[in-house]
Order: sequence, then structure tokens, then C-alpha cells
Amino acid sequence: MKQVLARIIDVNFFESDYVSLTFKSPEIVAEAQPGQFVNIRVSEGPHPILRRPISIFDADEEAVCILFKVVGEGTRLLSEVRKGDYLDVIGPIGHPFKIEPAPALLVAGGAGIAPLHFLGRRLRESGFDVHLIYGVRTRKEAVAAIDLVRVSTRLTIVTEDGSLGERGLATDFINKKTLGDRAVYACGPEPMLAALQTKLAAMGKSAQFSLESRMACGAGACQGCAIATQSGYQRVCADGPVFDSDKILKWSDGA
Amino acid sequence: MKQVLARIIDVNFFESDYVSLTFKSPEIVAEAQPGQFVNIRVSEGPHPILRRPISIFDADEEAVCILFKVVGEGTRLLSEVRKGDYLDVIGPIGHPFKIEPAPALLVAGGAGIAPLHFLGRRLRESGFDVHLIYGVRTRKEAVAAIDLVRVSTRLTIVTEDGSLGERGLATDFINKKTLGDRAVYACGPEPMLAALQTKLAAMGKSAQFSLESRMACGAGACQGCAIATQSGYQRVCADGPVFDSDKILKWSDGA
Amino acid sequence: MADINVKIGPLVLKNPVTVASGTYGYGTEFLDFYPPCELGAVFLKGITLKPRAGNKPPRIAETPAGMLNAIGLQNVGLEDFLKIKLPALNNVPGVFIANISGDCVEEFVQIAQALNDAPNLAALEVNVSCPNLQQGGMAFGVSAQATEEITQAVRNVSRLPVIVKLSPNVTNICEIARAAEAGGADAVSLVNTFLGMAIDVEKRRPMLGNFTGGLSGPAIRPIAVRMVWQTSKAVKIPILGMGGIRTARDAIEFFLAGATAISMGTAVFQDPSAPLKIIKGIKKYLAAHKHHSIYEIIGALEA
Amino acid sequence: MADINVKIGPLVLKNPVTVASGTYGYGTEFLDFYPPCELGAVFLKGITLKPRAGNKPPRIAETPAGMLNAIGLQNVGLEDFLKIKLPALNNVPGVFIANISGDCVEEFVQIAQALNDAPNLAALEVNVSCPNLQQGGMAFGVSAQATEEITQAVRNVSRLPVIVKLSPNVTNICEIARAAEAGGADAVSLVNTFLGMAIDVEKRRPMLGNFTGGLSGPAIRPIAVRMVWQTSKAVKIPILGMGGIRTARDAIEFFLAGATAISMGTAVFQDPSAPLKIIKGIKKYLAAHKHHSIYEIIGALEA
Ligand SMILES: Cc1cc2nc3c(=O)[nH]c(=O)nc-3n(C[C@H](O)[C@H](O)[C@H](O)COP(=O)(O)OP(=O)(O)OC[C@H]3O[C@@H](n4cnc5c(N)ncnc54)[C@H](O)[C@@H]3O)c2cc1C
Ligand SMILES: Cc1cc2nc3c(=O)[nH]c(=O)nc-3n(C[C@H](O)[C@H](O)[C@H](O)COP(=O)(O)OP(=O)(O)OC[C@H]3O[C@@H](n4cnc5c(N)ncnc54)[C@H](O)[C@@H]3O)c2cc1C
Ligand SMILES: Cc1cc2nc3c(=O)[nH]c(=O)nc-3n(C[C@H](O)[C@H](O)[C@H](O)COP(=O)(O)O)c2cc1C
Ligand SMILES: Cc1cc2nc3c(=O)[nH]c(=O)nc-3n(C[C@H](O)[C@H](O)[C@H](O)COP(=O)(O)O)c2cc1C
Ligand code: FES
Ligand code: FES
Repeated sequence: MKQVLARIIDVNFFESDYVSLTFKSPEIVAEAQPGQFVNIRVSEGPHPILRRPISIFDADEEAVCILFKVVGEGTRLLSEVRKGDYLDVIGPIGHPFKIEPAPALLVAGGAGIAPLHFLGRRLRESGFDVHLIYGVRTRKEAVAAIDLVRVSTRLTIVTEDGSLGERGLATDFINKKTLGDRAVYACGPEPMLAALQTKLAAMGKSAQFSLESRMACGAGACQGCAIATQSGYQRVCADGPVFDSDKILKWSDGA
Repeated sequence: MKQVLARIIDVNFFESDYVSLTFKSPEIVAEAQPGQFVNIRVSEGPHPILRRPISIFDADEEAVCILFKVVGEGTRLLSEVRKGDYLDVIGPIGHPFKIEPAPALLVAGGAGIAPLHFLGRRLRESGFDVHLIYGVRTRKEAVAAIDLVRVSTRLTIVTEDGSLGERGLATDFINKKTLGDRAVYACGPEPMLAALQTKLAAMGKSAQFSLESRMACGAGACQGCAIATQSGYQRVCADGPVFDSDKILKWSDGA
Repeated sequence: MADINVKIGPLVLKNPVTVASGTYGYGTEFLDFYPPCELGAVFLKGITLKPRAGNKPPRIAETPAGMLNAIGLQNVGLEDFLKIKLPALNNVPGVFIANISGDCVEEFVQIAQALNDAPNLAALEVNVSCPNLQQGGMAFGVSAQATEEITQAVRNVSRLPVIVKLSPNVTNICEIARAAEAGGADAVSLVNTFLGMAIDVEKRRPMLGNFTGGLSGPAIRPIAVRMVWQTSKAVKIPILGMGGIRTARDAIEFFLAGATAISMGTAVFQDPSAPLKIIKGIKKYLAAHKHHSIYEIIGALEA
Repeated sequence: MADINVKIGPLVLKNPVTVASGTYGYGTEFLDFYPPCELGAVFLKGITLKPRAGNKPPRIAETPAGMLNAIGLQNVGLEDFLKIKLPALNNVPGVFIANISGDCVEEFVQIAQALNDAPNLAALEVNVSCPNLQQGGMAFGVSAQATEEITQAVRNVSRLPVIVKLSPNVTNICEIARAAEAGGADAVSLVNTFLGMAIDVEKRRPMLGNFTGGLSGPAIRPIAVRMVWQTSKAVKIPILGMGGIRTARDAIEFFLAGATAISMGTAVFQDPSAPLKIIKGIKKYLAAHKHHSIYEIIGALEA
């Protein structure tokens, strides 16, 4: 984990308020593994006071790429950064996905695609078969779709309105056949993960989930990002963000 | 006084952290008089919560021009505005200079040039002789100098280090000769105005000073911008910003 | 369209969005922007028996997401309030509420009596955050006993609905709110400002001429919401909630916490039209949630 | 170069910039950034007699220029603190201070006793903001009597310097500070967090699993500065000032108000290296003002 001032070398805007930023940081690239995240300062002033955690979407040679959705003030400020600006970034943070020596099933919901993109690439590079199921609201939100063929062997895009690929929810496409003996990795909104957890449990399976939680320190110091697990409250930033799906006890939404 | 969303049509950066912004607002132009100011929202979010009062540097046809120095967070945010952006502006506010039917002596210190520039132009347009004494630290700070020949009959630039024009303080050049029977108008830092007040008083003269004070409402409602005068505390925003120099009792610096 | 009128004791407001005392002057200062009758009510600048010069400047300091003020209750005094300020509202439609302060109980009573026959007033707000000169200058509002005493005294003489404005600079806000209720208040309003201080590190002097001042604005909102929520569990009278409200979302936080109406001060400085935007925002929220009345969200925080 | 070491009772700190309890973990979490010995001191995560699971998530909510936390004192408990956490600091040079909490006076005493022989500890900070379970759950720190009692009990058994950390949720901070002084505290630290609340208006639930939480960060700074200033007039023991410090300017506000050292919490989340920047900034300020010692600015506010 390092604190760096990283120069922005690329900014891209997509539909549905998605933005990707690429910044140069050989220090972070050297350590980055899929599932880890960076914690970014979004304000010079006293507000907002907290950094914003964002997964590593890709890390290559000297540059780190992130993909995020503008949902509030912090991500809005982050979306105002321009090429050539410097960003105060801490990373890489957290326990990455454990790479299982097996074909993989990746289940992504919305912005949850970010860590799975990086994971897919690494899995493919190691020669594993990768089936990626990517669920989004509508065609417009499938911002990363074009890139995804590079990081998967098979890609299933699922939209809620059927405007692209299959119609439904990503979890609708989890079944004995798609599962097979694949190792499962997932990231997405809590309702998706909760549904997936139940579905997998019923099939006697577990997966690696990358979770989110509101963070303060992002360094394991404050216990602010705790989630309930079978071994008590665990810190998403330091004990996660990747957890075994069968260890997660309760979702903050009560699901 | 109107609240408008005004489009920025011009931005200029000068040395010594001066910035000029021009925005389109026929509503404000229609009412604007020299000595009045506008109150500008500098943040969409909760910080900084207060607007920033800035004098009208010029108002012409449909556009208002302001000139300000970046001194803190608010003016820094204001300096990040770009051509085409919209600015939330309230104005024009306050009692303007009373135009005396006489030749004029204008005494400006630093950013205090702003209201006097507008006044000088109006005085010249009405055919009055205008002698402008403009005191700044160094040559670099004399940002508005080029324009000033258009708004004055005679221009005396005074720098503290002698790097341009005369060496010294603006007030060093106030004497029987420069005063003559001129009506005096001044705006600048408190120490300059305090010195000028004393000097004029000794000569049995008074002047119109445009004052500054930290403001909250900028509308005469909160009494936050009060200064001590012979008629008690007066509001800089609503009773001023222009006051008769012999009415001002105490400077906030204790001068 | 959902019904957004609310009752503050016997007083009916056409909408629950009001502007806070001390931030909206004597009701005429913001006329250039919109007529005050678009607001639920206007709380007028706090007045005292005699005119007050107010505190030594500077009176304002900005702080992170907030501001300090030490106006020192500069006001025209009861006489000019009756003679000049209230009549100036004769042709200004709107609901106006006087905010009164005093050095001792007797002063509050005198003002309340004098306002019984005043034109253009819909209610009285009693500011108990001012210093009690007979008790060593401690604010009335930090003592439950003094709060009850003032409330009762004003209630006894006034023909107007009485709203008691609580100070947040206390260990136990519920105790003080209960005292106001016991004294006969028709409603309580909270919070007033938090006592704070800022220092100019170059001059080594306080930023305010008065050394300390009252902190207001978004910075204090979480504390204000907590106090409104606690108070709503402690009293049965309606609560007028305030402290850092800037957007419709903020206002709704206060309704859910138990406020029947809300007030805006500092955020009006940032945007004079913010109250109108909030009224619209509340209507939109109620429509989106299919509510017929604002009362469906008042105190509706799930426990 | 001006001398910036300070004395907190018998304890000498090489510089007056410390990090606040609960925000810096058990002293090892920020090792990637810089060695803790660059700081004046590190206040370790608050501990209790038995391990605590802490509060139900969510535990964090961001607010204007601040944040709410409701960690609920999740900690490893005294035993693991002694067995695991303190030994982990064996090879980490730095000044470490334990922060202790309890449900009753007896628990504070037990922890203080057990820490007498603990390695790597320079002082004890007594957190009186936790609920007193024998008194209906009201925080010890809102009562002068309870504060004095705990201070005295800990002082009697501890061989370490005792710093009492005051709660700001009180009407009169001076009274509580005097109680700590009377109880024998070597110093007081203030402020702890302000009780606050935020509501998710879509879910209609509090943003925090625990409903309320502690407000920290720049938002509270003006109230904290005021309390430090008042306290410095009320007691003779040194004050450790904190609450929203983010820059050297902010730190200097607290020194001028009377703090002998300062602590940073929330702002370290924004920038882990902020404490080092502040140490530099303080040195620069002292040099610019031709001071030989930090003591020349402590309490130097002009009256
Ligand atoms: C480990 C980790 C990795 C992540 N990776 C990614 C990633 O790769 N890409 C990505 O897009 N995101 C990612 N996230 C999520 C991202 O961190 C959040 O989206 C971001 O922090 C939101 O910040 P914000 O300031 O924009 O929104 P916030 O202002 O924090 O608010 C988020 C939403 O909540 C609402 N809200 C805030 N306060 C209240 C309230 N009191 N009542 C009701 N509503 C409220 C806002 O209006 C907004 O819609 C990740 C999170 C974690 C923990
Ligand atoms: C009627 C009127 C007309 C004006 N016209 C003009 C004009 O035409 N052009 C112009 O340039 N200016 C003008 N001003 C001044 C202008 O309003 C101010 O410069 C501006 O408001 C400063 O805002 P800021 O946020 O940039 O600085 P602030 O952050 O408010 O601070 C100003 C300075 O004070 C310092 N400071 C802030 N807080 C503290 C503290 N606690 N301790 C020590 N130092 C502190 C800051 O570091 C900074 O250097 C006018 C003012 C008035 C009242
Ligand atoms: C400049 C100013 C003056 C105030 N004057 C008064 C007053 O005269 N009487 C009163 O009861 N409250 C007064 N207040 C407190 C406000 O009415 C309100 O309670 C407080 O500012 C919190 O709300 P806000 O955060 O929305 O500003 C004043 C506040 C400010 C900012
Ligand atoms: C996440 C978090 C956890 C905290 N835990 C403790 C604690 O265990 N013991 C304690 O005395 N104070 C605790 N505090 C209070 C801080 O030490 C400090 O007093 C407060 O945050 C104000 O300083 P700040 O504004 O710089 O953060 C905690 C604060 C935060 C933000
Ligand atoms: S955010 Fe502090 S421990 Fe995870
Ligand atoms: S700033 Fe409010 S009266 Fe002038």
C-alpha cells in the first residue's frame, strides 16, 4: 500500500454516467492484483472529507485504470479530473481474489464489472476458461462490453429490459450447466450478491465475492467498514474486499 | 437586486493571481452603478457556504466584468470557472458612489481598483476630469494598468518597490496640489483607507470610500457585515459599500 | 398532489418550509427575489425591549461547511419594531412570526404583552439562548427551570401561539424540551446555533470581535437531526426543525426525525431561492412515494 | 529551528502532533506510510476489559465537512491487547498511549492496573465518553462527579501519566475539565465526537446501524476550538486539543487557544501524511514569527 500522486493520462466518459480514468503509477501496478482497490482523495478542501474506494479495473505496465459510475458528490468530483491532472491515490488495498486453478464463472452486476475485468484478464493470461455473465439495467449501461470479449472466453450480457443480450437478471443465468465445475467470482449490488449467495448455497457451492462498504480509513485501522461474517465483524478494506460467499452473514439491506 | 444564472463569456488570468471574468446579464447591467457589487455563489455543495462579494469592474451593453485577486478558497474556486459555464450571481447590490459634479481624484489600492475603474469610465463619459492614483506592490500587480488610461485623464501608478511609475504608497501622493478642488473617491486595503482618512481629515476634506467586510446575506438582512460609523453600526452591504470617509469610526484592524 | 400544510399548535402553515430568525431580516429584505407568502412562515429578526447596537465587528467568520456569527442581537427594539418594521409588512402577504429575547423574564413578558395587539403577527418565537443577566449571564436555555419559567410567563400573557426556540448547547435537550412543553409552549423550535470560535492565526486574535459566536450551516446538521429525533420522543408538541438544511433531502431528514416544519437560515445566504426549491423537492418526494400528506413522513423513521 | 517538544504532564513529546484514538488502529496499520516515531505520539484504538464485537453496520456516514461513526468500541479486549497488539509494537519505535473504556469504574481500574507492567506504553488516555451502565447508560463524561471519580480511581492505581478525554456533549465543559483536574489527571484531551445522526431518506432508516454516532472532522472544529479555549481558562494542567484539525493553520488555532499538543483523527483518513505536513507547517510558522519554542504560541491568543 502506497500513497502516490499519480498523473492522469486518459479520461473517458460513457453513457449512464460511467467514467474511466487511467493514471500512471508503476508503484501501484507493481503490487496490484485483481480484487484489490485504490482509495482516492476527491477534494483538496474539508468537504467531502473521506476518500472514495474504487476497484482496479486494469493494471498494465505503468498505468492503472479504474471505471466508476457517478452516483454522488464524490464520484462527481472525481469525474471532473482531467488529463494531466494529478490524483492522490492510495493503493493497492485489500485481499485480492484467490486464483483457483479451474475454469471460471464471473458474475458482474453494473459497476461490479470493474474488479472482474482485471480478474478475467489475469485468468485468461493464465490460460483458464472464463465465462463472464454481466448484468446491467439496459444496453446503455453495458459500457465495458466491448472490452469484455478480451477478458473472457464466453460472454453473456444480461439486461433487465432485454435491450442487449439476454433479458433478466445475471443470477437468472446461474444453473447447474453454467456452473459446472467452475470457480465462481462475483461483484455487484447487494441484492444480486444476496440472491447469488442463496442460489449457490442451494447447490452446495460457494464463491468469492468482492464486497463494498462505506469506508473511513481504508487501511484497517478504524473498523468502520465492518460487515457481519461467520467469524464476527470483518473489515471490508483489510480482511476483504474479497470474501467467501458462504462466510457472509448479513447484508446491510437486511437481505 | 436580481439573482441570475449568467453565462461566462470571457476569462482572463493576470500576474499576481488576478483573474477577470465577464458574464452576460442584461438584468444586472440595466441597474449597475459604480461602487455596487455582485455576490457570487462559489460552490454547488455545502462548502464554502457563503457567497463572495466582488465589485463591478465594468458593465457594458449586456455584460458585467469583474476583476478579483485569488486570496483564499472562495476566490480560487471562482478562478476555476470557464468560458461557457454558468455563474449564480446576485446583483447589483449596495449604494453606489454619488457622482459629484466636479473633477475627480480616484485613489485605488490593489484589488480596490475594481469599483474605481467603473467609476472612472462613468465620470469620463460625463466629461469630468479624472486623476487616478493606483497603488500596488510591484509592477506585476498593476494588472489593470493598460485599461486605466481609458478611464482617467491622468494616471499615477505607484509601486512599493518603484518597479513601475512612482515609488511609495498611493497616499504619499495625496497633497494640496493633487487634491485641489477634486471630489475624492477611494477603494483599497484598510491601512490605505485609514491613512487616507487621517490625511484628508487634516486637510479638512472628506471622500467617498468603498469598504469591504465579511458578508453573510449580502442583502441587508443579517447585520453581519457591520462597521462602526458615527451613526452606529452600519451594514456594508445595504448601507454601503460606499461611505463618507469622515463618518467611518473604527477599522477592524484597530487602525 | 400531496397536502403539505402543517399545524404548529393552533397555527396552520400552507407549507412546512420557513426561514429562520436573524437570517431573513424584518421580512422585507428579500422581496426582490419572491414574495414571502410563498413560504410557510417567516421568522423575523430577534428583537429586544430596547434597541441593541450589537457586537463589535467582525461579526462573521466562515468555517468548514458552516459559519460563525456574533451579531449580538443588533435590532431596532420593541418600539420601532411596532412603529416601523411591522407596519412595513402591511402590504406584504405572508405569515410572520416575531422572535423575542430579553435579559430577564420580565422583559420577555413586556415584549409579549406589547405584541398582543401588533399587526401582521401570527405567532411568537421565544429565544431562550440569550444570556440571563440575573443568573450570571448563563443562557436561559441551558436550564430546564428557567426555560419553563419563561415559557409559562410568556404563555400567560400572550394571545399568540408560543414557540420556544431551544439552545443546543446542553447536555440533555429532552429535559429542556420537556420544560418548554410543561410551561405551555405550543411548539418548540430547534436548533439555535452552537457556541464556537475561530482564530486568525496571523493576527492571533479571534476572527469575531466578540471572541465566540454561533455556529450554523450544514456542518451542524447531524447534531441537529439527532436533537430533533430525541426531542420528538420526549414531547408531544410539534417540532420546528432546523440546522444546516440546504436541500429537500436535508429537509426530509428532519421530517422523518419528527419535525412538523423546518426552517432554513444559513443556506438561504448561499441561495435565496433555496426554500422554494425545497418546497418543490418535498412535493416531488411525496409524489414519488405516493403520499397524500406530509404527515405521512413526519416521524416516519423506521426503528 | 524552534523547539517543538512539549510536556504533557511528566511525558515529553518530541513534537506536539499526535494521532487520535480509534483512527490509527493499534499502531501498525499505517506503517506503510511512515514510521510512527515521526509523530509526537500515537493514541491507540480504545480498549475494554473484554473484547467487544462493536455495533451493527453500517458504521460510517459522511456529512458536510465531517463524518459520523458508530464503531461501538469494537476491540480485541485487554488480554489480546497485552498478548498480541502491544508486543507487535516491540520493534516499532514511537510513543504509544493506550485509550481505555469501561462500563463501570471498576473496569477502568482493572485495565489501568493491568497496563502498569505493559510494554511500549507511555501513558493512559481515559475515555469517559462511554456509557456508565450503573447510571442508566448516560456517559460518565457528562457528569463532573463521575469524571472525577474515574480519574481518581485510575490515578490511584496507574504508574503511567493519565490523560482524561472529555466528551463535548455537555452544557459546561469547564466544570468537567475541573473535575478531571481535581481527580488528579496529568492532562485533559478534548474533544471527543459530538453525538449526531443522519437518515437515509429513501430507506427511511438511520444511515448508521446504531441510529446515532459520533460527529468528527472539520465541521466540528469551531466548537472544539471554543471548548479548548474555555478549558484553558479553567484548568492548569496541559490540554491536548483536537476536533477537525486538517492543516497547520488549524493546529495553530488550537495552540493559540491554549492546547499544548494536538491530535488528528478524521483528517488522517483524507491524507495519511497530513500529520507530517502539519509538523513542517508548525515549524515554518514558528520560524516566520521568529519564535524559539512552541510554548511562545501556546495560549497566546490576544485578549
Ligand atoms: C472496495 C470498493 C470498491 C469499489 N469499486 C468501485 C468501482 O470500481 N466502480 C464504482 O463505480 N464504484 C465502486 N465502489 C463504490 C464507490 O466507492 C461509491 O460509489 C462511491 O464511494 C460513492 O461516492 P459518492 O460520493 O459519489 O456518493 P455518496 O454521496 O457517498 O452517495 C452515494 C449515494 O447515496 C446517496 N446518499 C448519500 N447520503 C444520503 C442520505 N443521507 N440519505 C439518502 N441518500 C444518501 C447519494 O445521493 C448517492 O446516490 C467501490 C466501493 C468499495 C468499497
Ligand atoms: C463589497 C465588496 C467588494 C469587493 N470587491 C472585490 C473586488 O472587486 N476584487 C477582489 O479581488 N476582491 C473584492 N472583495 C474582496 C473579496 O470579497 C474577498 O477577497 C473574498 O471574499 C475572499 O474570499 P476567499 O474565500 O478567497 O478568501 P477567504 O478564505 O475568505 O480568506 C481570505 C484570506 O484570509 C485568510 N483566512 C481565512 N480564515 C482564516 C483564519 N481563521 N485565520 C487566518 N487567516 C484566515 C485566508 O487564508 C485568505 O488569505 C470585495 C469585498 C467586498 C465586501
Ligand atoms: C446571522 C444569524 C443571525 C441569527 N439571529 C438569530 C436571532 O436573532 N434569533 C434566533 O432565535 N436565532 C438566530 N439565529 C439562529 C438561526 O435562526 C438558526 O437557528 C440557526 O442559524 C441554525 O439554522 P441554519 O443552520 O439553517 O442557519 C441566527 C443565525 C444566523 C446565522
Ligand atoms: C472512526 C473513529 C473511531 C474513534 N474511536 C475512538 C476511541 O476508541 N476512543 C476515543 O477516545 N475516541 C475515539 N474517537 C474520537 C477521536 O479520537 C477524536 O476525538 C475525534 O474524532 C475528533 O477528532 P477529529 O475531528 O480530528 O477526528 C474515534 C473517532 C473516529 C472518527
Ligand atoms: S475503512 Fe477503516 S477499517 Fe476499513
Ligand atoms: S451581509 Fe447581511 S446585512 Fe450585510
